[in-house]
Amino acid sequence: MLEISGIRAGYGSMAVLHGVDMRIDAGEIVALLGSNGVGKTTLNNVISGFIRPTAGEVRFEGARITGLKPRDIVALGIAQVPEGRKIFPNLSVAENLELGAFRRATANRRQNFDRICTIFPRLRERLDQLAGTLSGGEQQMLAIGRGMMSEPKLLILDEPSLGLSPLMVEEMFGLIGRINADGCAVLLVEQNVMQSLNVASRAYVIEQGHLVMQGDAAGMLADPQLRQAYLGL
Amino acid sequence: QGQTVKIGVLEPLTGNLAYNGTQCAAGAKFAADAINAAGGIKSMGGAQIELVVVDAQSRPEIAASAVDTLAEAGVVAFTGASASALGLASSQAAAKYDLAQVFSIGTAETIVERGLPNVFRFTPGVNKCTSVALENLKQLNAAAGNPVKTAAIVHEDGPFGSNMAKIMAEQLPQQGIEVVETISHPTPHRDFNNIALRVKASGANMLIPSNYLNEYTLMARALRQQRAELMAIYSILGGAASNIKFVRENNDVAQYVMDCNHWYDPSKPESQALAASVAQAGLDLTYDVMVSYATIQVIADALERGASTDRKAIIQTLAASTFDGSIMPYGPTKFVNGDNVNSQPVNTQIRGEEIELVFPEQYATAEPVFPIPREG
Amino acid sequence: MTSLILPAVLSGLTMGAIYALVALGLTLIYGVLHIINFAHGSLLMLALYAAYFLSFHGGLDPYLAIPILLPVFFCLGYVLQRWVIAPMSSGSEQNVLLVTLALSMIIDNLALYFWTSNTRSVDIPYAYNTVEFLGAYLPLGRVIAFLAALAAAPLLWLFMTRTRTGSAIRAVAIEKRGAEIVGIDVNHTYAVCFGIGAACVALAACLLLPTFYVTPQVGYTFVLVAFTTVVLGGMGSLPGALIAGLLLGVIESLCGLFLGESLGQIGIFTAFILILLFKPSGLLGRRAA
Amino acid sequence: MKPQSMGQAVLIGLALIYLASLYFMSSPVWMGFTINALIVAVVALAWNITGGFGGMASFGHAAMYGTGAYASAILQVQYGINPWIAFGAGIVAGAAMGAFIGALAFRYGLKGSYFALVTLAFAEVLRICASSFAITGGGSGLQLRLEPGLSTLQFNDRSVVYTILLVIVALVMALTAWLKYSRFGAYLIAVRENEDAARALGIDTYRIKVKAMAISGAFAGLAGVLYLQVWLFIDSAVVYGSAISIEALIGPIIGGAGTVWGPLIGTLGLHLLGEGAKHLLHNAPGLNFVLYAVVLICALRFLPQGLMGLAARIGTFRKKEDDNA
Amino acid sequence: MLEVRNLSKSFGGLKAVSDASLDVPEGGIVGLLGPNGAGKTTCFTMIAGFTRPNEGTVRFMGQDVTGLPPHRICALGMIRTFQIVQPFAGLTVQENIAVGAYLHHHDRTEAMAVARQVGKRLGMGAMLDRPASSLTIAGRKRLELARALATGAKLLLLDEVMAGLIPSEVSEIVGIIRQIRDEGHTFLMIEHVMQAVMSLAETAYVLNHGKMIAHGTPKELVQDPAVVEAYLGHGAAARLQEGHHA
Ligand SMILES: Nc1ncnc2c1ncn2[C@@H]1O[C@H](COP(=O)(O)OP(=O)(O)OP(=O)(O)O)[C@@H](O)[C@H]1O
Ligand SMILES: Nc1ncnc2c1ncn2[C@@H]1O[C@H](COP(=O)(O)OP(=O)(O)OP(=O)(O)O)[C@@H](O)[C@H]1O
Ligand SMILES: [Mg+2]
Ligand SMILES: [Mg+2]
Repeated sequence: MLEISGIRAGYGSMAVLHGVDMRIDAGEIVALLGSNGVGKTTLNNVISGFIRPTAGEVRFEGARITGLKPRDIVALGIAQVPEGRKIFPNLSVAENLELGAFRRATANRRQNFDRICTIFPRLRERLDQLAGTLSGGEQQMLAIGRGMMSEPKLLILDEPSLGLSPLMVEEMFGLIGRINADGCAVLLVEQNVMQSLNVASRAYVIEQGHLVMQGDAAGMLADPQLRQAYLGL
Repeated sequence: QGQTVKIGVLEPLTGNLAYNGTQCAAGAKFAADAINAAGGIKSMGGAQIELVVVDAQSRPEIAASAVDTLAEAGVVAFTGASASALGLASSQAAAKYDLAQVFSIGTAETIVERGLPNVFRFTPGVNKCTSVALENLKQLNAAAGNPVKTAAIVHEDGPFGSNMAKIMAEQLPQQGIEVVETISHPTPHRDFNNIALRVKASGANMLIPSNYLNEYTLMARALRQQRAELMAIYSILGGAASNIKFVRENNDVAQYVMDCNHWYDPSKPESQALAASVAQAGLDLTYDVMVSYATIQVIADALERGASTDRKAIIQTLAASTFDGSIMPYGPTKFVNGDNVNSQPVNTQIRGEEIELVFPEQYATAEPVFPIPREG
Repeated sequence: MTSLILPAVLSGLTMGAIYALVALGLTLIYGVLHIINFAHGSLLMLALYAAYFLSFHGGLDPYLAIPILLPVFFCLGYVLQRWVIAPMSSGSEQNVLLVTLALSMIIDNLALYFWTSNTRSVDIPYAYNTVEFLGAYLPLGRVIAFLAALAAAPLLWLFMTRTRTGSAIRAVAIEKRGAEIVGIDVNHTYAVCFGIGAACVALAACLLLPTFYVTPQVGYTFVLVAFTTVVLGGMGSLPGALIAGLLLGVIESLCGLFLGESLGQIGIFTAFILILLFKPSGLLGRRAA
Repeated sequence: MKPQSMGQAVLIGLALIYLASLYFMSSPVWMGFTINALIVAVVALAWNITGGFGGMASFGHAAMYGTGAYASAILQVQYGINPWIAFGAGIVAGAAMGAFIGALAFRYGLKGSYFALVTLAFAEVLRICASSFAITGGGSGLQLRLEPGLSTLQFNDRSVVYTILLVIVALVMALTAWLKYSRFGAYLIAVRENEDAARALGIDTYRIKVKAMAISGAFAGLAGVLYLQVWLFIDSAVVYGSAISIEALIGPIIGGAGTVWGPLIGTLGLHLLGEGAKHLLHNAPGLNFVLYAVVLICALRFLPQGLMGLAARIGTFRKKEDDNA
Repeated sequence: MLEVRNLSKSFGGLKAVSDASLDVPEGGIVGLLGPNGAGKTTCFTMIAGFTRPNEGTVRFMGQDVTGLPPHRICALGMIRTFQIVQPFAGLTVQENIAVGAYLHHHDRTEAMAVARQVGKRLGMGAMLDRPASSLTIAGRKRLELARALATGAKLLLLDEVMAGLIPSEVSEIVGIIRQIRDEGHTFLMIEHVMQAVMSLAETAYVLNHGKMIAHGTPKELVQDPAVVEAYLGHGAAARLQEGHHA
């Protein structure tokens, strides 16, 4: 469904990604692993159209999407839950969610709204609270909920478990499974390496802007090299 | 022929005084054109007057710096600058160059009180305007059997309005007119309903306004809307009552309004020519145009007599001026400490579509109507 | 004096309606986009001239000019924001300020150049008509403006809270990246907001013209009061702007009555400072922690 | 004060060459207009303390500027106080006004545009008051008696005035530079960048901000007094009007806010631009402002960080100052 | 060293913290756990003086600091970091840290030197000249810690500094914190990364709906049914009990 080939990108003169190839098939969960600052978020932003790559291309469902505007990419069915959440702090929780369906799935807005409130009862309790006053975890739920409002075909989650309690993390991984079960492909960037690999079907490991490892998630989990580097075991 | 002599025109062409400044600059230009057409400065071989117009931007420090530009351009004297604040700043700067400044409009008395030798004020100051106004008013009221017993003063809160109001409040009671209300307002002011209400509630027989055109217009409308019944509206240096545009656009409320202000002598052929040129240029015929026209005449006369472009010499010839040929209804010019003691304001009254001159009698074009006749 | 209080309050209310109308556009642009639009007064002036010329040359009553000028000024605002203010300010708030400042210089001085500093006002048959209400005479034009303000503010408010575009405008204002993520066209939305603000100004101008005059400087007469109105009402709050405008009209009128018109303005600015100090979120504004 | 790049060095060099060349040009026009620019530059430097370093953009520096000018003028005109003492009093009054506005505004946690507007409102209130009361000369303003001399701080000779202004601008800039590299400066910048974080790191943000306002007010007051001494006349619209508040912020932003040289360079540049526009279009008053504004807008397009910011990107010097510290 | 007694805070109708008490002994590392929205950060803001509690007292080194402004509390030696990181975005990393160092080093060169030293120590040596705005979230978290350390504070309140780090990086920071503790600093930390809590904290408190529901060693807590129910979830608890990361 999503094919990335030879992507190079960076900020100003600083190159961050040095030719990344990657593939996500419909309906699968792909984990993207790597330590801090290796370029995972940068890659997400290339896919979503926020950063123009200096080389390479991204294809979605066969069509080239490099160079498209973020809003057009959203319209095609790629939603991102960004690092740092980027919710609308001065809007209410309900308004935040509704805006999630700005470009896509506008017709099913009510349905999806209810669905998300059921998944995150905490949000339902706070529909009229300003999003900026939510606790860190609540904000994370809101960001995911907002991303799901557009019924994406591919959901990019950038560190969704950041700041969530273990219970919530667990729920979230369960949730990712459910979202995926509904047919939505997921690109998961996570620091929670173990759990990501548990839920993902395949995984990529990125280091200093290069892909250094890829393959079947279960296989990776067993890889001693990876365990050493990323789990400190 | 071919020789030119430069005269400066320092006026606020932009900023909040732009209207007055532009009118003044236009007046100066008409004067220069007229003089040039009549053969220029004859004593200097028919030298043509070239005006150097600079923008004071309605800011004193710019006005002062603009004097440098004028001096560098080689002007022999200059006129300006519509508002007292600009005039004060510029004349001080001009003193350093021994450059004569003939004020077009400068009602503040401080202008001539500083003893600067380069400063000349051709037109009357606020003191003279108010005292003449009081004198006229006394005559008018007496002739009508003293129907006006009470007055309300409405003035803008700048130097020009406040000075006037202070003098009037002191002097009117001596004529048996009680001042029942004094209201000051800022410029610009958005709403005159309250003022109209207060004037009406005060029961004043007469209103004495002193403000600029826009405020005057709003005030006149509000007075009408609030059904204020007044025997007379007598303004001093009013911005509207001697502005033909006000007469045209607010003809209804403008009727019988009187103003004690600068005005030309309409009987002079040059005045009529000026009026024609102004109309042709599509401009408003306001006192700014006239006054500025006259100041250029004064400067030209000094050049004619002095036949010199030396700045100090011009100051001397100006100081000794006895010029009698301006369009203003003045006697021969006589500068005492720079102030023309023979200048005088006139009294106008709006009648129909015209601004008529009712005082002084020797220049009058109509008999005054006082108080305002009751309708029906 | 006491007999004047009621008429003064009524007069203040009708004047306040004008403040509210001017402030509606400003509160949108300023409260929502965080753009301190220094060109607002100039746009008002431009709209007044437009209405004036339509009336002078086209014989069109200023009230009938509303359906023409509203869309024209929407487009003007849209174009200004999209192709001048946004690209020229490179996204920095300080630069936006300077761009609007420069724009106002351009508009004001072009107006001065082409239309001169002459005062103009429209000649309409009902200029002196009044409406008698509770024993007070209210100028007809101001009463109409009052009613129009009462209608315009809620309509705009509904637009902002009930429509997709409305939410998008508010979202973009707060979290640009977040808005892009949900697929909002940020530049377009900014421009739409600015356009609506300009259309509000056009409405205000058409309602103001019958009772006022036009000069190139006329915008400044209203712009500071409009800022005050915006803050008092709560930045971005449309109902707030309406209530604050009316309130300020009354405050100003009563201060003028009791302190003298010169110091009447003090009432406005003192109210302004007090509001900023004690309730910066304004009467109806809400503020995130 | 050290330039950090070739570009900045060139820019500063150009400004210095221009300022020095006036001594040889003997053109009263240029000198007169540069005198105005230097007075504005002092206000711009004042604004830069709060707006540039502290991130508290004020729209009302006229409040302090005017208070300085009026304090000095009132003492001289109404009470016959010695101009030198009045000069100092003007600076103190400016500082006091700055501290007062700051104390009030920051006590209630105002920032951003709220702060900007409250300063604007203060300037307006002061303007209305100054034009309404007798002690300030009401609408007529106050005028100093023209009596040039060292004892009255009035100088007939333009180049003397100019030299004094240059020295004062240099002093203010030196103070700015010293502030910038002091602990106070670091704290002020920290407050600008993130107030909550600054508070957490032990910074009394309220005090820092009020102090910055006081210093800025002192500079603005100084500029007001300079205006008074140079032009001998003030009224409420001149010193409390919004024109000076706007000039105070536009110079630093164009020049580079939060830099030592930016306010001076920006102000000079803008004044030169204005003067140039005037010369190009002197027959069409008003259009010069249009040209000025158009150039200003274009400048903003290409100078998002101000002139100093642009210059900083040209030929950057290797920056290793703190390495061996 | 820190004694918090009966702290309460409500926002409008919502009781974010009610009647919470805790103690931090000198030289200890104490955890503060709890589900999202339990009121942990709110506790920190009250302890550090950013908001005034509705009720309750905070004593630091024997002195009542309730309601003192943050800068006074910081001067006494207690400092907090922010969960939602707050770097001075326009400054370089080193300058960021120096702002903290200025608290006790008034001279610029000294403060910069301290900053450099602290930065290197936290593994930020290579980034010292980079603008803070170019750091990733995890980099910013480290910066928060560095800045706090640079003030020379004795008690550090860390709000989720491990969030966003991969396990091996967590281990690295854990090591650093332990080392700093050994130099005489005390920590109270909010943390969801249980790997870190288990290996660092001597004791921990658990907040739920604003109330303290448990207190004990991490080992005890993972067995506590209330904690498992409200916070850990059965899966995580099971894993932790197995001692995977203890
Ligand atoms: N706006 C920016 N400007 C300059 N450099 C940036 C910017 N954003 C990120 N970088 C740098 O680019 C590199 C890659 O950043 P990126 O955010 O993609 O990392 P990441 O893999 O997502 O890391 P993390 O796990 O910490 O989120 C980092 O070194 C970061 O410092
Ligand atoms: N200023 C505020 N106004 C209203 N509610 C608030 C405010 N600040 C916090 N809250 C609410 O108080 C509760 C506690 O918030 P707090 O930030 O302390 O949670 P937390 O325990 O730190 O959670 P997390 O682990 O998700 O960061 C939350 O429900 C939050 O929505
Ligand atoms: Mg990332
Ligand atoms: Mg928290």
